[in-house]
Amino acid sequence: MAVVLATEPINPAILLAEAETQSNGAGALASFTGLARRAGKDGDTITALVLEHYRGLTLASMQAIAAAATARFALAHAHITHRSGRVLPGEAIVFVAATAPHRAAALDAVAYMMDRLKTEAVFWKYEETAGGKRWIEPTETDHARVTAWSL
Amino acid sequence: MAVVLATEPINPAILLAEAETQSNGAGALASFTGLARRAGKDGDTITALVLEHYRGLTLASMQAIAAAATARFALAHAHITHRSGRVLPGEAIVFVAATAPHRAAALDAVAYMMDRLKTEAVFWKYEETAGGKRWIEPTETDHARVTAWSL
Amino acid sequence: MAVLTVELCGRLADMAAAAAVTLDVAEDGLSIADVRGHLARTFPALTDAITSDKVRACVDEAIVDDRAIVRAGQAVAFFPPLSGG
Amino acid sequence: MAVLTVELCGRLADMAAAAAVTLDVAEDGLSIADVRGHLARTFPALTDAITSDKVRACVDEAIVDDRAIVRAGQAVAFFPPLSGG
Repeated sequence: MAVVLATEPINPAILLAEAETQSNGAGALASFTGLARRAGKDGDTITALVLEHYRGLTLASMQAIAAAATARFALAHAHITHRSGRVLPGEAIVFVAATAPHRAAALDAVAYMMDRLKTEAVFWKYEETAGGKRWIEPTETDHARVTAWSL
Repeated sequence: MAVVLATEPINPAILLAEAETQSNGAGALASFTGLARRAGKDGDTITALVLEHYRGLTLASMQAIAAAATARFALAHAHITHRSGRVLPGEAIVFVAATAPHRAAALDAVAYMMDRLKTEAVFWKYEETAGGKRWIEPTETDHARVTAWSL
Repeated sequence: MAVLTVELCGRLADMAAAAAVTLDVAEDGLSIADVRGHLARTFPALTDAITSDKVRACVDEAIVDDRAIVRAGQAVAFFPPLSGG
Repeated sequence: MAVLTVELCGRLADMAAAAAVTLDVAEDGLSIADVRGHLARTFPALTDAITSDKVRACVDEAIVDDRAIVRAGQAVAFFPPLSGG
């Protein structure tokens, strides 16, 4: 398990290569990268996505999610790297990867980790635009997705 | 859309970096890498996975799958690179990526492309072991998965 | 009387125009409910948010309920809905 | 009479111990059903597979059914179940 809170830009390609070396003979490696958008919902230009975290609790919340995914999907390896601070458009906000013997487990684990990160990882974030800050909170869909995993 | 039939080893990290540059402002990038196993179901050592393809039909079958995923999930970009020939344990057999505005579409598109590749891409493959060749065919689960997408 | 520092996370800091607030507390401490009430009175713009059950209290890096008692020296923070990923 | 080359893909080549087979065909061609019958008679080990509807026929890079007529010079191949990914 590799869980990193990064305050500098992250490189998904390098992280995927690392996850690949941690496959431990498992045949399936799934990943998800969240990239900072260039335009808001109403089309205005976003100059940055700014993420705030809270002390050690943020990393602990990420570790709990990676550990739960590892147990639930019998993963060979789980990886979460999450940015904090000012993320420029096109930069990666989050990279998640899972290796498992079969593809369904690896892909489901990545979806599961992303769904939980959206609503349970200790971050707050806002889009910075010419018009000011716009705080982003999970949508109803985000809440419904994370609830579905506990049914 | 990028679809490649590769007869030499492929590098998933480089392919993910390429897919990232093709995100076209979309916020979600999902990927799947299939890695050649080191041991068979009964624990014997696999010396190689050997894939055969058939003329232009193989690439055409991959292109049809990427195009269908692009249309179905409104992808910004779809990527499939598939090895043919002799793949050594730990090497990548297939790399699939999708970029989309939202994570569910990107992840579903990757699952969809993998499910269709398993049963519809024009390849045949066998594991090479000390005991000889062992041809691999899709399982009942593989067939059920691809059928589920057309319901 | 001693001083308790309360951190306001995410949009709460914008609402109060302050990332942290200090409160005087007696030696036997204050309940989280009392802290919420104090913040609502001090920062009217924060009232709706700070009295909502969607805003959670965190003491020394653990989420606590409104009956928890906090004393000077503890790390108290209020969390609006989390939003990672 | 002219010669038709038939490729055997995947495990079919192992079963026949040949990756390709040549057949004599008259100018008006042969149906795929006839080709299957010929292969079954020539390679008894191939009989079950080549007469199964799980093994598909491909002519000039298109999947065809058993009524399709093939002539010398066309690229004919038989495909056992596909297995990519």
